[in-house]
Amino acid sequence: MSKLSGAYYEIDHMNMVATRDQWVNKIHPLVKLVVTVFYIAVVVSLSKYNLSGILLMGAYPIVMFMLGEVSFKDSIRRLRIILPLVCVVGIFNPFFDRQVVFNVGSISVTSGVISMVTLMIKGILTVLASYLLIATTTIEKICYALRQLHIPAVLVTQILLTYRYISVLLKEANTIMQAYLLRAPNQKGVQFKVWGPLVGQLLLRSIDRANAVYESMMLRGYRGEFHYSNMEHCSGKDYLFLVAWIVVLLAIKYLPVFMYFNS
Amino acid sequence: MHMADALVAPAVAGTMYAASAIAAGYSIKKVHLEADPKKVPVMGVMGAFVFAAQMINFTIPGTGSSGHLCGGMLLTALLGPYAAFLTMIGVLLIQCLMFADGGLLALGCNVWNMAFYGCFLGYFLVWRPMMKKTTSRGKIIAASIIGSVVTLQLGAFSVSIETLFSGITDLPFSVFAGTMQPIHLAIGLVEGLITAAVLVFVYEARPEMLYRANVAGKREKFSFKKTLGVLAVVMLLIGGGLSLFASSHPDGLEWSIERITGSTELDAAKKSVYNTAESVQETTALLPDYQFKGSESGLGTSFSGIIGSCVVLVVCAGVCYIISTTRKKKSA
Amino acid sequence: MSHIHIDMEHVNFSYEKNKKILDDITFTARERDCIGLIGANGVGKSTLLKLLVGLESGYEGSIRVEEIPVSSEMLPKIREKIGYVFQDSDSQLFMNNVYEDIAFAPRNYGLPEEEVVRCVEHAMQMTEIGHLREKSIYKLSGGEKKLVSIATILAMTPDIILMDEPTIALDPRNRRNLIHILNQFDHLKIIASHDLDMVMDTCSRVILMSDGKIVKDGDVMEILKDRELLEKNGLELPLGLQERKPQQ
Amino acid sequence: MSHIHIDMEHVNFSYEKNKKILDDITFTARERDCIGLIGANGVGKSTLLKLLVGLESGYEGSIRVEEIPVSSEMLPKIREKIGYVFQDSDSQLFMNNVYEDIAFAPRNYGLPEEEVVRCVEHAMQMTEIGHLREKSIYKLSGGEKKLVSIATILAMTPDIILMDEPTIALDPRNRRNLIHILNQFDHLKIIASHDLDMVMDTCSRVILMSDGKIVKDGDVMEILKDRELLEKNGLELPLGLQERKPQQ
Ligand SMILES: Nc1ncnc2c1ncn2[C@@H]1O[C@H](COP(=O)(O)OP(=O)(O)OP(=O)(O)O)[C@@H](O)[C@H]1O
Ligand SMILES: Nc1ncnc2c1ncn2[C@@H]1O[C@H](COP(=O)(O)OP(=O)(O)OP(=O)(O)O)[C@@H](O)[C@H]1O
Ligand SMILES: [Mg+2]
Ligand SMILES: [Mg+2]
Repeated sequence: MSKLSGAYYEIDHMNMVATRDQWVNKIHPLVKLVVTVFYIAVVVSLSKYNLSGILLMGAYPIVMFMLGEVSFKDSIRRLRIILPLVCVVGIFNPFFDRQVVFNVGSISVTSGVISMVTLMIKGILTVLASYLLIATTTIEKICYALRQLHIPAVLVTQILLTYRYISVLLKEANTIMQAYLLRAPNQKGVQFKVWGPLVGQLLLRSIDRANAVYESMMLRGYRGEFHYSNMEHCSGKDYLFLVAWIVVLLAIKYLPVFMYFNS
Repeated sequence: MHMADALVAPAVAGTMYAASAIAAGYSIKKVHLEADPKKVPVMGVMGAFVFAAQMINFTIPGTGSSGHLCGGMLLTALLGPYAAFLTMIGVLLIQCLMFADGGLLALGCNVWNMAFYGCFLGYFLVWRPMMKKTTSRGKIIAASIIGSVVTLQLGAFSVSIETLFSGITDLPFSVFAGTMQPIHLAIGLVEGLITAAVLVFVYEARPEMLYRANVAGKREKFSFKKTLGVLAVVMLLIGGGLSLFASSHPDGLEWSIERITGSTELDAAKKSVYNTAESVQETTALLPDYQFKGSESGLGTSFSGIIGSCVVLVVCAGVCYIISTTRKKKSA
Repeated sequence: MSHIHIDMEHVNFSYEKNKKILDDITFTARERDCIGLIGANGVGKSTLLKLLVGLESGYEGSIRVEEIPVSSEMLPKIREKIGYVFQDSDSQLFMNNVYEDIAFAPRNYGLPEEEVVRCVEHAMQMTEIGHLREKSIYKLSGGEKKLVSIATILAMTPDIILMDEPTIALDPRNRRNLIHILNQFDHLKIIASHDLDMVMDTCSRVILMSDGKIVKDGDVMEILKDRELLEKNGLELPLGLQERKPQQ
Repeated sequence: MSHIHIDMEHVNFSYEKNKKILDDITFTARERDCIGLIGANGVGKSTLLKLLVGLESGYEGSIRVEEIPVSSEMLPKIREKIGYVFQDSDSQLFMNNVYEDIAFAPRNYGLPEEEVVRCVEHAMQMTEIGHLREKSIYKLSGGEKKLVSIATILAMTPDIILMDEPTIALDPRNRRNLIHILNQFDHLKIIASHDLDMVMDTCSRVILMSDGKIVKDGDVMEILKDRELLEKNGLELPLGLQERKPQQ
């Protein structure tokens, strides 16, 4: 139950953050989507021993968090899913990979340690980048961007509807769970014999609702695609944002100036 | 179970994106929207349903722990493979954006691991053959459990393979897979049970909602407990064997890798995989420097380099701080 | 009189084979009619309204809306003319926030954006929900949802309004306001409700149902004042017509 | 008098940071009280009831039910004593059919099966839904659902009943029957409703809310007869007390 309401508040909160009146929020969604994916790809493509390079990639989140006035605190919570996963995968590297790279005082740092740290930082950076996207861009706008990339309307409309109905169904699931808990106060989760009816009930209601929604959309003139209101085209500012970041990211990856740090 | 961005190399991500995109394109062609325009909103709401149902904790009898629903098998039984697959894409995309579960780059992998197997294999290998002649409670339960376990095993195996191909961890493949498979066996069983419970409810309440199920001759009695018992034994046998195979006979896995890559040694197999990956990357837009353990250029890191990077970051943060404070002063 | 807008002839309908929900329903409704559809719980009022907009299919008999038979091919045409308020407003609202939801229909009918804005503003002003403009749908209280779903219909400027329990969850002021709105709208309206006082204040004609059949179809005051008839069919006199015995 | 069952002191609550929904709510309710909670749409009635059973948390101030503070650890204990009817009955029912749903709570409290049967039969008989016994939940009409959800509560034989808009969707006869049931139940009950006539017929005390605050807390007739007070807070006189101007 707490998970349900947690998810509910998370979605609500993200929606609120994403609709703030900030310059980053106003940058064209397509541009932000491209920059984000490009950034993640560059981060991931860095060698697993390139610790200094991966550190430099931290520049993107730093700039975006500070200039976009996105709350860093909120984003930390989102690391809770990924960090354990990445740790489990990375934690063994120091045991298998024991080549000493350099010494700091009396401690020798092995390549396994470096690759482990690199992997963890990669994990953090990629999550932060996705967070920056969603914290400054609503799902509607991302869907709009997807449409501009010629992703078929069926898929995009369906994603939009899924998103819209998540809050409704989370609330409904929450109410069912509450009703359940009110009459079974000493249970923690849903007991075995109620699995089917409880979820099934939610399912049937969802389907009825889906049909009603469809009818309701048809009743109001829906003919296959949503209208994306007041979406603008890319402006000079957007192109500048795009080009600037691509140049910087490529520079971190390839330029000799930064190679100095890598040697 | 969700792959994270940090665990996939761009080449692997790209490959899986391509594979998933093909499956999606094919599905869009096959859902026959013209015939049934209601499908889109139904898919949307069902996606949201899966999302909400995943947040419900199910207490597992006899243990203190709880399980969750995953959705692929459930959706495929209700919507058919194509619509279910498209629905799962939406769910996975939103999960990765809103909850950092998965990642944008790894989306292709996740769609493949969780949606493709669950929806397509779950339907064509399990649901359709089993429901072809008649549908009954027992068959639904069996199909749900077998479908969930099998597709989850495949998904988990894909995760191991993708991690291997990405060259992220030094953990031997056999160990990685050897832990993934048994864990997902348990998860699959629970998920199968939940899916079964829900589908049986639907079968009793509105049988016509099950996709392509033959519900004409419904009404036969049968014992839930008995079926469950038989199934449990079967699953334990299959699952136990599989896990044993995975964990105590790593050579077995090496053998299968060898068969796949046609190389005799796992390391060599790994290398050849990387080489292919590298050549794929060279032809794609992004040209990452892919370095493997032992290759000279790989250790492009020194203590001074790390310090230098930190200094740059601090300077960067400082500049941003100045910019944002002066901006605030101006607006104040 | 004016031309016939809705025409049902010998309509039978059932959800399950063995149980008839609607049983030989016949009636016509004309352009300026305002019809109250009343009857006990479960007599089939919602079902009847759903058939009119094609939300349920598989009926026997003939249903025509503006001379067009209600069948799956003709539904898009019929639905353009009808504004339908669901009993359950949760299923009716599907956009992100109140404004977007109300603007959905006008946008879909291809109105230019200024026209859309005008429609939406007008609908919001009539239902007095201007302050909810930016609010997410799922954060509305029960009554607020109802008001928004009424506004979405008003923004469509339909020829026919069908309402299923419109006063449910409304506070007395909003209820009064709805009555006012309904009285201003001078096309055909059919209102299914248990709020007999509201029916008395808005409708000129009442159809009384019992057990899937039309028991009586006639003038509003004639039926609503007939205590015996009402009580035989599981209803009561409107509260406004009851004599109060002081409590306690 | 009798001992205090519910005690709220200086309770503040908000869903979102900037907007208070409940603002310094203080009241106590005793064993045999029957309290009507009234106020315009969106003033926070449902929210107040939800806080009492712990459906929303994170309030400021103190809420005690039978001397137990409402906090997540104590919820199971508190919930055993309270029967709560949701505003939206759709999501309240979750079992296969009507009988199973009503039997759910008594079974959970570990009653022997004959006792369960007795409870369920009694609850069904009180709400007159015996004919729906075997019916699946999702096949019920709006009013039938409401009746079933009321029956599920009655089968729990709770010490306290909280009801959010119980008369919504009920036809006049079932509404009258509910009033009768409520009047028979002689423990504490709190009823949030816009149906002021029902409040007048069941409650001895009224709490009038406006904008998250308690504006007035007092005798039912005193408040419900005060036209000016009601109108200032978005309400109206109960229909039974209004003078009717004959229509048309
Ligand atoms: N999907 C369904 N399948 C089977 N029976 C149904 C279904 N929906 C409704 N019914 C039954 O059909 C009858 C009429 O339902 P309907 O919703 O039309 O009643 P109503 O007059 O609107 O009642 P209320 O005033 O309570 O809303 C009820 O007895 C109900 O149980
Ligand atoms: N989940 C939520 N998030 C934010 N605001 C909410 C949420 N739920 C309700 N609200 C707001 O809180 C206020 C009080 O809501 P509540 O449901 O308590 O009203 P109410 O008095 O029961 O109204 P009604 O008579 O219409 O049912 C409303 O303005 C509503 O918009
Ligand atoms: Mg109805
Ligand atoms: Mg309320």
